[in-house]
Order: sequence, then C-alpha cells, then structure tokens
Amino acid sequence: MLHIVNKSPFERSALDSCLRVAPKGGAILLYEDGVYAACVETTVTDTLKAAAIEYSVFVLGPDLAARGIAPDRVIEGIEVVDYGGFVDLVEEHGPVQSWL
Amino acid sequence: MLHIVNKSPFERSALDSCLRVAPKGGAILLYEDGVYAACVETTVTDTLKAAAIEYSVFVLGPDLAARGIAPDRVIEGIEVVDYGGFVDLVEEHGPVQSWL
Amino acid sequence: MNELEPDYDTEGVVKKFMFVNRKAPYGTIYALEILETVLISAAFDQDVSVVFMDDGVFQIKKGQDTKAINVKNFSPTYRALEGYDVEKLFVERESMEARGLAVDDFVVPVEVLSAEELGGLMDQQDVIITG
Amino acid sequence: MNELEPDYDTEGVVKKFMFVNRKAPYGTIYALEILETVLISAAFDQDVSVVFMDDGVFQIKKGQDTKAINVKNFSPTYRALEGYDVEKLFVERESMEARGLAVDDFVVPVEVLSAEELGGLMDQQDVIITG
Amino acid sequence: MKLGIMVNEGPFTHQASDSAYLFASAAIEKGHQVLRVFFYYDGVNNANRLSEPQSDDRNLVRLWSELGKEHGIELIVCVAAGLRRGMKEELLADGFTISGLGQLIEAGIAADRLVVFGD
Amino acid sequence: MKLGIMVNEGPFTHQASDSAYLFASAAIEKGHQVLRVFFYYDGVNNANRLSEPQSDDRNLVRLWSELGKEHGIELIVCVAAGLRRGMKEELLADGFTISGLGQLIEAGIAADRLVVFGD
Repeated sequence: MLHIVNKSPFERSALDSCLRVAPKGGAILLYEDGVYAACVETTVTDTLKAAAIEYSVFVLGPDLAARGIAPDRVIEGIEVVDYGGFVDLVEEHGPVQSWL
Repeated sequence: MLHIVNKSPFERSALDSCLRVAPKGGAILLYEDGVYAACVETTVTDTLKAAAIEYSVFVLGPDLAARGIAPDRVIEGIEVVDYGGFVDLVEEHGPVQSWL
Repeated sequence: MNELEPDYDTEGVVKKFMFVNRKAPYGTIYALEILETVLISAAFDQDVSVVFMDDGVFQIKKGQDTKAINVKNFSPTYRALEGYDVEKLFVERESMEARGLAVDDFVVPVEVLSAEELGGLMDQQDVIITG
Repeated sequence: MNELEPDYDTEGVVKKFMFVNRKAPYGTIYALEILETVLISAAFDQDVSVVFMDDGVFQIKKGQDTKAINVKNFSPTYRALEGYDVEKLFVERESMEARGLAVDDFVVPVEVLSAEELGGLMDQQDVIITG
Repeated sequence: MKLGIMVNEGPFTHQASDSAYLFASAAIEKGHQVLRVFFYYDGVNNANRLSEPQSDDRNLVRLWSELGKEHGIELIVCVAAGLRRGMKEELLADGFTISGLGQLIEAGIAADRLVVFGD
Repeated sequence: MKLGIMVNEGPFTHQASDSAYLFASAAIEKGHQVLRVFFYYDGVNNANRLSEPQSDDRNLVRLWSELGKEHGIELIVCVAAGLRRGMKEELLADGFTISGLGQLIEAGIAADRLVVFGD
C-alpha cells in the first residue's frame, strides 16, 4: 500500500505516526508541507535517512519547487516524482492511507 | 503578557514553541485541544509539571469537561478557570499571543 | 455525461473499509463528520473497521460533558455502532498509553493493537478513509 | 448601533504591532493572508514588527517556484515590505537552524533573534496578530 | 476593558468560532466592551446566512448575529478573504458588515486587548 | 484504473483541493478514469459559484467545474456537510451535484482506488 504524508514534520506528528505504523517495505510519498521532511541538514534528516532504507520514500517535485527546495537538497535515496508519478504510485502500490 | 495555546501537545509543536519563547514568569492558558497537556500520566506531563513551576499555567474548565477530563486528572499547580477567568487573565496579564 | 459514465453495478461487492480516526473531538469537526460516514457505510454491507489512534483515541473517552462549550456531545453515538453491525473497533496501544489511557476509559469495547499489528491490518484494506 | 458605539478616535495613537508567522507557505493560506494584513497595517503608521519562526521561516526562503502547483508565488512581496516602511523583520534562530536554513537563504534581510530575545520583544508589544 | 476579537476559522470545522463567542459573551457579562469582531481567513464563513446546522446543534451564525445586535458589536467580514471564498453581500446574515482589513488594525489600535482565535 | 477522490478542505485555505485537482488531471492524462470527486467537510466550499479569487490567482471552483464537464466526472457535494456550512443548491457552480454520504462509500466500492486529500 501507499502512505501519503502532507504535514510538516516540524509542526505535526503525522510523519512519526506513519513511520510507527506503516509496515517496513511499503511506499511513502511526501507532498505539500510534507516535503520539508525530505531535506538534508534538518533535525529530522536522520529519521528520514533511516526511513529511506526501510521504505521506498518518494517526494513530490512540484511541492519541493514551490517551497524553494533545490533537488540537490533532497536526501539521497528519496526519489523525486511529479503528479504523474504520484498517480503511478497509487496504481502500483494499491490502497492509499492519507496521514492527514 | 498572556500566552494561549489551543493545540494538542501530541499532534502539534505549538506548546513547545510557546515554552521555548515565552519569558519565564509569564502566564499560559491551555484551551480547546490544548487542555490535553494539563493531564497527569501522559508523555508530556513532566514538561508541564516543569512549566507549572516556571510560569503561571491555567487550563479552561469547559474544554476539560467536554473532553471527559476530571478535575483530579489535572496536574497539580495548574489552575482551572472558566470563560470568565479567561477574560480576567486577558485583562490582568495584558497583550495576548495566540500560539495557533 | 459522456462515454466515461462509470459503471456503478456494485451489487454484491464487499470490500474492506477502514476508517482512521486521528483527531481529537471538539477542537475540530473531523471526529464528528467521519463518524457520520461510518454510520452511512453500515448500509452498504461492507467489511468495516474503525481505528482510533493518535489523538483519535480521545474521541471515545468516557465522561465527556460538552454543556459548557455549547457543542453537542456525540460520544454516545459510538455506542450505537454495534447496532449498525459496526463491531470492529481498534485502538492503537502506543497512542493510548502515551495519553495515559486504558481500555476502561473508553465508552465502547475495543480491541487494542500494537502499531505493528495495526500496520498489518491497514495493509489488508481496500479503502481507507481519513479525516 | 447603540450607546456602546466605540470611540474610534485613534488619531496619533502609535502602538507596537507584532505579526507572528509560524506556518509554512502554500500548504495553507495563512502565510499569504497575514502578509496582506501586514501590508495594510503600514497605512496606519504603527510600530510594526514581523516575526518568522517555526515553519514560518520557510515563507521567506529563496528560490520558490510555484508554477507546477498552479499557485501564485507571493514570496517577492516580502521584498516590497521595505517600501512600506515595514523594516523590522525578525527570524528566530532556533527555528531557522532546526530547518537547516541560514540568513543567506532568505529573500529579505532579517535580524536573527534567539528564542529568549524574541520572547522579550514579544513581551513589549501592544498587539500580536497570528494566523 | 475594550476588546477586539479576531476569528480565523469557519463555524463548526474548528472550535475557534465557539471559543471566541463564549469568550466575548463572558467578557460582556463582566461589564467589558467588545468593540469589534473581525472575521478573517475562513472566519468569513461565520457570516453565511444559509448555514443550517442540525436542530440539536448550535447555530453559530445566528449566535453571532444576536450577540452583535444586542450589544452593539461590529461584526466585520474581511472583503478580500470573503471574495476569494465566495462570501459576499448577498449571503450576509443580519448584523454582519463587509469591510477592509484596515478595520482589524483599527480594532488593534482602539481596543485595550486584541485576542485572536484560530487554528 | 478507476479512481475515486475525496476532498476534505475548502479552496485556497488548504492545498488539499489544489493537490486533488492536479492529481486528478494527471490521472486523466495518463488514461485513467476519475469516477467521482466527493467534497466533504469544508471541501463543500469548492462548489461555491460566488468564489472570486484575485485575477492573478487560480480559480479552483471553475477548474473543478471544467474538469468535471470535460471528462464526465461526478462532482458530489455532501448534503449534510453543506447544510451546516450554508453550501446549498443556490450556490452550486456548474457541474456540481448535492448528494448524500452514501456516494462516498459507493465510490470506494466502485473505484480501484480512493484517494483522500485533506488537512
């Protein structure tokens, strides 16, 4: 299944909850304010580096660009996708849990 | 001044931000979902026990009751007030910062 | 409408629906309106699970008295779920314990699952509705 | 209206107004609409401070390009604040550093304050607007 | 004490409007004066006269209307926030007025305290 | 793939409606079918024909209307959520229909995937 997270990891606990519950090996997409979690050199970077090993982690490019986050600031192992890629993830990974 | 916090400490970082910024000795009112922070035996109880020593901490009774929190579950040192008490706090403590 | 008109012949289809409650009651309306959705789902004879996790565990806390905030207390409605054959109610243990709650604190009987068990159950669903 | 009609003779009154930005841009509208409030406040000749803390520091991040989300990029507007004589812009250091940002990352010059310094400044205000 | 109140969220969705209403009522009961309530962001939706909550639920639009009329409180709906959200003159409940953001700043200047309720 | 989409927040206030719209558009472009978009909670406000964003901003109500008409997508506004918020028939933009919550469950049954966008 696909887990999608749209909350800033600095403001809300949604991503923590997702990582606590989602079975290892699943797919996680960060979008909207959730994309801040994908950046290097923040207080949550280590958490996301670990997550990128245990899960397939994706981040929505259009939301990164809107927020001024350059692609080279994205943690290695996190894959950038566009809206078409979002659709593909939904198709390939099955049911979607929105961590609102 | 008066700091008012209406966010659950389990979901959002608003209370942490308030406690980081508000000068010691000030007044803090917990209301709406913020009242969960006033309870004993949770993962944030210790933080609030410490805060209740450094600040004057209040909690809105009507919001406690709505959420089924009995008065004896409120941390010692945190004072329960009603809406009239909320008004008094605003009058006595001056300008209000809402930690939305 | 055009040739894309969907085929709604859903007769006899039974899917696994999970409703995930992660918000506290009263501070926002999500808890109330998702409950209305759960009730409606009962009419469709689907395989329904309802999960309370994160601040959602507060929704089913006993002793809610909303008179002084002038809002309707909808917590008794959870007790009506059984009458609608919505009987699979789950609470995530980690969320419950972090908030100082135990099964005795809830208005309805629930099954307590670890985060890991909940993740496994979520993985088996067809439709997950959150709000 | 009745005898309680307020007296709005605010002529010559100068108060300390602080606008506290704590939300990221685009995910919600708060950043945009509070900025409109800051701009309007300039017409009232008040003593205005604007604070960026928590996710609010992301509002003034350089390099925002919103074309692909079809939303208006309002970050250039922060640069217009100076023309409105809104020149007291503050960033809280702890928030900035936790998010891996430095003063060079911002579209406007700001003064960096510690949480403690910010608390002291907040304490001196007459009106604090958040959103 | 003269109070200004800012309401940032729509009725029902967030408790902000309820809290602001109960706070304003308590202030009036204590003899304070509420100069103005300014509805901003989704708060503009508190003025929608078409709002029809269930019969056993509170009707926040009506409660604000009545409080405003009874105590001479200006209920101001921000024109810019309202336009965006389709909250226009034709939808305004009794006692609400559409006006500019300057009214919020003015309330901050005129009132002894401005209290913000939101999400 | 047949898709159902749920939108839980109003336009502008949260990015949910934007994300849902761009997701739906991308899905259609890839040849998938969007059966139904169900607007719940404050999402009902996406159907407000009076919404008038600034000229240099996107008009989400119109975008949804056009997408719905062009691709035969049902745009369903929840009647109960709408009543509470004053979002009624007389405010409905082209292409939106008011109906019951059952339409959401039905979309979940009929679609291969239901994707929820909200706050």
